[in-house]
Amino acid sequence: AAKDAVKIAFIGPLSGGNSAPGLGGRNSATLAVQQRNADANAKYTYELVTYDDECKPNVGIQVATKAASDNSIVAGVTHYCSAVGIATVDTYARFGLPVVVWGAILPEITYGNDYKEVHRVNGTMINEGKLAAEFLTKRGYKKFVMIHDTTDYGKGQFKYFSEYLKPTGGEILATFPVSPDQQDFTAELTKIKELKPDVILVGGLTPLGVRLRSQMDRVGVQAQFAGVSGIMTAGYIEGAGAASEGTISFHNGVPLSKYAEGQAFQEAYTKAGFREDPDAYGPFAYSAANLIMDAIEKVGPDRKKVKAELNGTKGYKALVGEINFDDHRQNIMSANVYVAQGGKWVYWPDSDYAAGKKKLAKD
Amino acid sequence: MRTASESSRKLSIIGVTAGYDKADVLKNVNVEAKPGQVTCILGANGAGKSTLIRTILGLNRARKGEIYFGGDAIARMPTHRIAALGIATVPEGNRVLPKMTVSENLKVGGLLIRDNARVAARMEELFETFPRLKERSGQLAGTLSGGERSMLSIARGLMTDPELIVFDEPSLGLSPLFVSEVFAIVKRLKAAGLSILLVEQNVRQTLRVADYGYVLVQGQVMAEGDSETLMQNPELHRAYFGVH
Amino acid sequence: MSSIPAPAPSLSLMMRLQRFPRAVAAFTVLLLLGGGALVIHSESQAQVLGMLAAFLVVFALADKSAAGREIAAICGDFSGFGNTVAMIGALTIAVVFRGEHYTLLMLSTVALFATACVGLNIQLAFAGIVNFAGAAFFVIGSYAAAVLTTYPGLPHLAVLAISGLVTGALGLVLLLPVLRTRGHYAALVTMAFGLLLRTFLEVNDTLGGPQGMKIKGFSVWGFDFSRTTSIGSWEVSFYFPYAILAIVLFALAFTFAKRLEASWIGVALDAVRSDETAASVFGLSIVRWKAVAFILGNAIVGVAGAVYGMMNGFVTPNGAGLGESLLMLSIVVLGGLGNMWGAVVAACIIIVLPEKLQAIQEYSLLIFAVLVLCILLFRPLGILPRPLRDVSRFSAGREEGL
Amino acid sequence: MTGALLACTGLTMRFDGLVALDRLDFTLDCGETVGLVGPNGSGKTTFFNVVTGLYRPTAGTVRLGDLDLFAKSPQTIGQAGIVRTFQRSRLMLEQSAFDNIVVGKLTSLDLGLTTNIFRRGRWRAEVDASIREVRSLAHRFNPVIADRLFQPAGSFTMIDRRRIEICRALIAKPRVLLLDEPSAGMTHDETRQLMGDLLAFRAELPELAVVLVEHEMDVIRRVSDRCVVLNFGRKIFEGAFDALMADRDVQTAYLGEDA
Amino acid sequence: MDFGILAQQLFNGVMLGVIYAMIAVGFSLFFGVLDVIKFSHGDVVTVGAFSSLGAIGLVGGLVALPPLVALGTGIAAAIAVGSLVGALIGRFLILPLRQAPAVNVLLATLMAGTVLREAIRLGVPNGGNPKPFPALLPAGSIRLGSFSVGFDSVIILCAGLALVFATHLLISRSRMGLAIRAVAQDGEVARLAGVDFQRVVLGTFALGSALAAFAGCMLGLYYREINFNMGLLLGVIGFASAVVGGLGSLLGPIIGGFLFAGVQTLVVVALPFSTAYKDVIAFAAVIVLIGLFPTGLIAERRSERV
Ligand SMILES: Nc1ncnc2c1ncn2[C@@H]1O[C@H](COP(=O)(O)OP(=O)(O)OP(=O)(O)O)[C@@H](O)[C@H]1O
Ligand SMILES: Nc1ncnc2c1ncn2[C@@H]1O[C@H](COP(=O)(O)OP(=O)(O)OP(=O)(O)O)[C@@H](O)[C@H]1O
Ligand SMILES: CC(C)C[C@H](N)C(=O)O
Ligand SMILES: [Mg+2]
Ligand SMILES: [Mg+2]
Repeated sequence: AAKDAVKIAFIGPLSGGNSAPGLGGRNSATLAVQQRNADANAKYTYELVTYDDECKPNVGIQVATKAASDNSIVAGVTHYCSAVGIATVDTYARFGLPVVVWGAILPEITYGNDYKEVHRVNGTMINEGKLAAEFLTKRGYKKFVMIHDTTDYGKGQFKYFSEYLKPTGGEILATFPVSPDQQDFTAELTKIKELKPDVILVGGLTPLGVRLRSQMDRVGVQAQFAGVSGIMTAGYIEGAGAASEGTISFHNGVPLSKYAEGQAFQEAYTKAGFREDPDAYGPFAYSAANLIMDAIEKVGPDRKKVKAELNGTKGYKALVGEINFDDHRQNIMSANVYVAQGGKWVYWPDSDYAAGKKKLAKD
Repeated sequence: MRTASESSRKLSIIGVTAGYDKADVLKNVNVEAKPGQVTCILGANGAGKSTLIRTILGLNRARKGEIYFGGDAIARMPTHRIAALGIATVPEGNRVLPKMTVSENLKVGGLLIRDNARVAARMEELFETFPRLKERSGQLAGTLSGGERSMLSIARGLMTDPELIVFDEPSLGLSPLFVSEVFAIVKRLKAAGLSILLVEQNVRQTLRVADYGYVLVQGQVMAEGDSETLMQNPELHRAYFGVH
Repeated sequence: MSSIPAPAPSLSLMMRLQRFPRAVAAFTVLLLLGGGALVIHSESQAQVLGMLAAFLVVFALADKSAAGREIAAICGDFSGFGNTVAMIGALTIAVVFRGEHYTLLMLSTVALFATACVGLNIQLAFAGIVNFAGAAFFVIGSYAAAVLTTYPGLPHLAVLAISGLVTGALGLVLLLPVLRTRGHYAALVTMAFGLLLRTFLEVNDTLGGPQGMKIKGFSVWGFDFSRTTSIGSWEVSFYFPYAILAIVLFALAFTFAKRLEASWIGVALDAVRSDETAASVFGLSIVRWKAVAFILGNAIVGVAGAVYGMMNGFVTPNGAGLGESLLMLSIVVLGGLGNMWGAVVAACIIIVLPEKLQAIQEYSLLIFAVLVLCILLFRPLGILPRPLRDVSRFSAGREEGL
Repeated sequence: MTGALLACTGLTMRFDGLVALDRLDFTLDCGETVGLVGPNGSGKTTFFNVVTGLYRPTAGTVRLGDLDLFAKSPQTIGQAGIVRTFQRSRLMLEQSAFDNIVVGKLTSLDLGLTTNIFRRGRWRAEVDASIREVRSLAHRFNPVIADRLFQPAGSFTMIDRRRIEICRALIAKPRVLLLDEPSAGMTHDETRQLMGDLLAFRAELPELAVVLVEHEMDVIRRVSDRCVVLNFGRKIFEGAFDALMADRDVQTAYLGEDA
Repeated sequence: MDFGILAQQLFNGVMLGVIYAMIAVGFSLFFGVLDVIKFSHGDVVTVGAFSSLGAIGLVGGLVALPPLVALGTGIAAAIAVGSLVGALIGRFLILPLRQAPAVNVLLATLMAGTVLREAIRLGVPNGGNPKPFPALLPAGSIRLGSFSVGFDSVIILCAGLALVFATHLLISRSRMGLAIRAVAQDGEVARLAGVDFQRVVLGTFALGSALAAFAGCMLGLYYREINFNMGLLLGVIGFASAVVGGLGSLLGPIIGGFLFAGVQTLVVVALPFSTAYKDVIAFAAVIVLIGLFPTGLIAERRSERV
């Protein structure tokens, strides 16, 4: 019997500087849909309508409106970029389109409003900042310099890190807000060199991280290099090359291998033959898509019902582990420490560094 | 490399039709410039004189007809190669290279000459003829006076040692003294054995130096003949030598 | 003035055409308009590309065929009437799609960008000032609206007006360099301003930093556009009132520019643009006229920006980016310098097309760039070149439409 | 020099190093036509540029009636009533002949936003008046121009473009008109026609004072009441045409032997 | 602050200045030819960087290369591809648009730039991500207290300067230069003087683009990281430097480049904790300077008159 078709939207940065994670997310969501459609006992056949928000709020609003105003679309897997994620929440609320954020980590997206439409499977930068502060100080780093981009992302990262650093007694010697597409940091780094910090913490994305890391050596700064989830991408390792060794990063969620289904996902993904790799946030997009489809399977393709269903999500088994939404429809999860080792991001507990086989800058 | 040599090659325009976007300006024009002679082309404004010149030099293409310079068919040759064959040009409207100094303009005129010593020598000769230009040699050509521009564009045309020189209204904006100077130059060049194709408004003096002439009217050759014949031509008379 | 006498065959046809010039003009205008509407509305790639092809054919005809030229000429002669028809037609389209959020959003966006481009046209086509900061001024308008709407006392029509003034005033910062420089040098001045403004808004928090600002919806006489769900018995999208507002705004800007062009000021601007020396010798003040054009232009851009901001309820710095400014400029150039309708057509292409190309995802930007290149190469004067001014058409007695 | 309409004294213009005008004294009376001649680069055009304010003179005085116009801005001078034509034609080729001509009288028209944009009725009235004026003026030079008034200036022949330029100057109702080589690049009979034009409007505007730069001696002879000869920016002769032709310096400097 | 740091900052500034100058020179070169601003210039820099990376990767994949050979291959590839792209742009955009108004050309080249940029992003695997650029220049560095400069930086610095001045000489001294300038000012007169218009134009575009591509290669070597976006801002800065310095002469862009870099570095030194404002200030400086020197610091001699 022919099943009814149901449309789901995917929105993320498919072009421009953040297209790498964006495409990874899209592919993962696509994979989820493909698998579901292959599954005989699924009630509906799903179609993933994908939109490019170019990581620009104004574009984001346009496509969000487009998706939301298309009544045949039931729900959305939306946004990797915080700037866009926060810009679009009103739109979704206005049109009553339930969405699950798959990558944007700005807390305000869920906590800054009370829109029942907006859910999020990935954690926020609060966890990242908290963990960063505690982990680094516990390892004996006391003097920090933070370089963050001037987008909400970088600023947020700075806000939460400094907030959680205070109690630990760590000290921020200096902060450098920089524009995300700045090329040359030799001047800033020279300045930093003068300050002799223990850690240079970057609150920004892969390009920023790569540039800082590669230029550190040029001006001869010795310090531990650490960054938030924005740099925890294959791109960073590839970009910074050998210099990436020993970089620390903080990210919600654990490596694929740690997930129950991780192995299967990886294989399926490779089999599907996508051109780009899933990247750090792929699994979240995959989980978000499945979460939505299950809700639809349960209550049928109706925005209101799906919204209600999603709101009540508790103990949902997803690729990224159990999903529980709090009263702001924010999935509760804790961040983890990663370290770049031998050209891979390695889950800290399993790393040679944790085992003491290799040493970070300070110890 | 060629030296200012007895020119032996004839320029012949055979049944040429040419024009701009839609309109044909020249219609089946036949013109010859015999070696060693001064051939002039007369005609009212808009008759098509400059168009003819431009067509000869490949600045706009003949739609019909052939153009030969000696053995070479040049109707479809790119301009710079036509120039390299030994045809020098003084284009209409005293065109100069405004952002270059006077002497740089002349150097450009001499680009076809490989050896710089000769270029320098030529420049000196021309400075003899136009002392003005020597005085102004460092000035940007764009700021020259109208007449000085004309002198410069003439001088630039004379930098190479061509076989044929094409003048399109060289005396534009020149004061009487220099107008006669221009015709003196033409005489000298002829004496040196070069062929000359001359477009001029100043019919009197033109016919005085010319061996042979054509009269263009609305893109067609209305009359031709040696200077005397043309002098007698009644229509020309009416058109050009009003009594005064 | 009617165009080149056409070859015999189509002559009879032309006779027939000329008998009902108004009908011809109206029909042509509505045809194009309808086409545009379809492009904006259609969902399928095929449809969009189909319409695009159709447009190309139409323009080819208008150029090549005698009848086409004749029709074009008639439309030229009855432009006043034609424009009126077009405006009414546009409003009708809005009414037809009153329930369709996205179509209306596109419609309004096109109308507002076209309005902004009227401003840029006044600067570039009339006065010869290249403005590479169009988007910057557009965004300034939005920010002004964002700030002003926080004062509850202020009626929103006043907000629009003030946004315009503010934008115009901020333009004054550039006046000196713009007046003193020519060509590429002038281009850089505006370009630098755009970059400067954007970076500033991003790094400086007073106006919301990179996050930008939320903007209250437009409301007059207690009627809040952004909350509208129905008008009378109609179910309407809340974009519907904005679409109407945008179209009306465009109509106003259009009329203003048209009249400006067909006026002594228009002549003065042309004189200043094409030969400052000659103009000054005949007593025209270069400074005055360039300043007027620059400020007026920016003000119009600002107002459009204000409405756009209120419609989206949001404004962010990256709207002011160089890329966005170039988009606006390409609308002006592709449309044909000084031709306001051209700007509309171009706006459709530049704004709607990438949206419609969404399905081709990451390739859309590439395709878009290639398309623009093609237009530049094959229609160097733009889609609709600027017609020759003929003030005799305005000599008393003859009617003047928009 | 009291009653003179235009009076320049000690007018000097230097371009780094080169003296283009050298302590030039020049006067012009109402209704007078002065032929200004001199070898190429002797400073004729520079004189025009200085008088019309395009160049800032290094020294000297320029007075129009009792107005001091020394180093004033071009538009001030233009509005004071000195207009000119240019050696190399300067028209808006893609604009209509009418537009080009009307530029000459724009400043005397209502350039306010209100009239031009909102009170169109008024503006249209001005349009009618202007069209009539321009048409009749153009008609006097060449009916063809009057007929094709609303076609692009670029579509006119050289001589008609010159005429359009002169119309643009005349319609400004100037007190002083400076003509820079109007006959340049024209055939013989065209030059004669142009000469006719000049004489015609000279007759119609007896008050108008004209300075005519020309290399065509016939034109000078027929049109000018008085001649001034420049050489190296210095005045080497002033007087009647026949005296000029006889003058030795002028012959050597300017005319050349076979004049 | 201590002297070493100061020296370091000074060196950073100079380094940056050379990079900007290398790009800026290209702009004024094109301006010199057809009075054209070729805005795809910045992206040609990117193309250069990526093509040399690609070449090194390819060849290196087949045979193990000693760094210097690799370097040679990289530079060669950059120059080859760069000049090709330049020639193509000249042939298919600039020449056809010669009659069109300057804005059109500007737009066209900008769009061409977008095409290049997107082509790289989509053509290169994971093109959206930054790519590491191998360090091929001799390692090691000079250290004096807190001042340290890699040999590679010094080499790049010299290469850059040499290149810029070579171009300058070529244009102002050689016949070629004369021909180029002639073509720029009056194509027909140049032709009549026997200059092969097409060849000169395309040649110049090839040359200028090769320059940019080489700069791209140098950027890779210097930052050890390249990405498809790098050309965008560099392009604008290069343009700004060229214009502020004065498009008329080839020394202009050099001065402009150092000036721009100087301002940026100075901001970091002077008000270290608001470095985010350095571009704001730099561009403000640009506007002011243009206001004061409407035709650039090395003002163009007035060449038009009445
Ligand atoms: N670039 C052009 N585009 C279109 N038509 C042109 C162009 N140049 C000239 N024409 C037309 O071609 C005809 C002949 O022009 P041309 O310049 O050859 O005449 P001419 O005899 O040289 O006149 P003059 O004595 O003024 O130099 C004229 O009617 C002119 O309008
Ligand atoms: N802007 C300028 N810069 C430098 N020199 C100039 C400038 N303008 C004019 N000159 C010089 O001043 C002199 C006088 O120029 P001007 O144009 O007045 O001569 P003219 O009498 O009009 O000559 P012509 O009869 O050829 O037009 C010329 O030698 C010219 O080179
Ligand atoms: C800054 C973004 C591009 C990435 C990050 N996930 C965010 O929350 O925004
Ligand atoms: Mg001619
Ligand atoms: Mg002169």
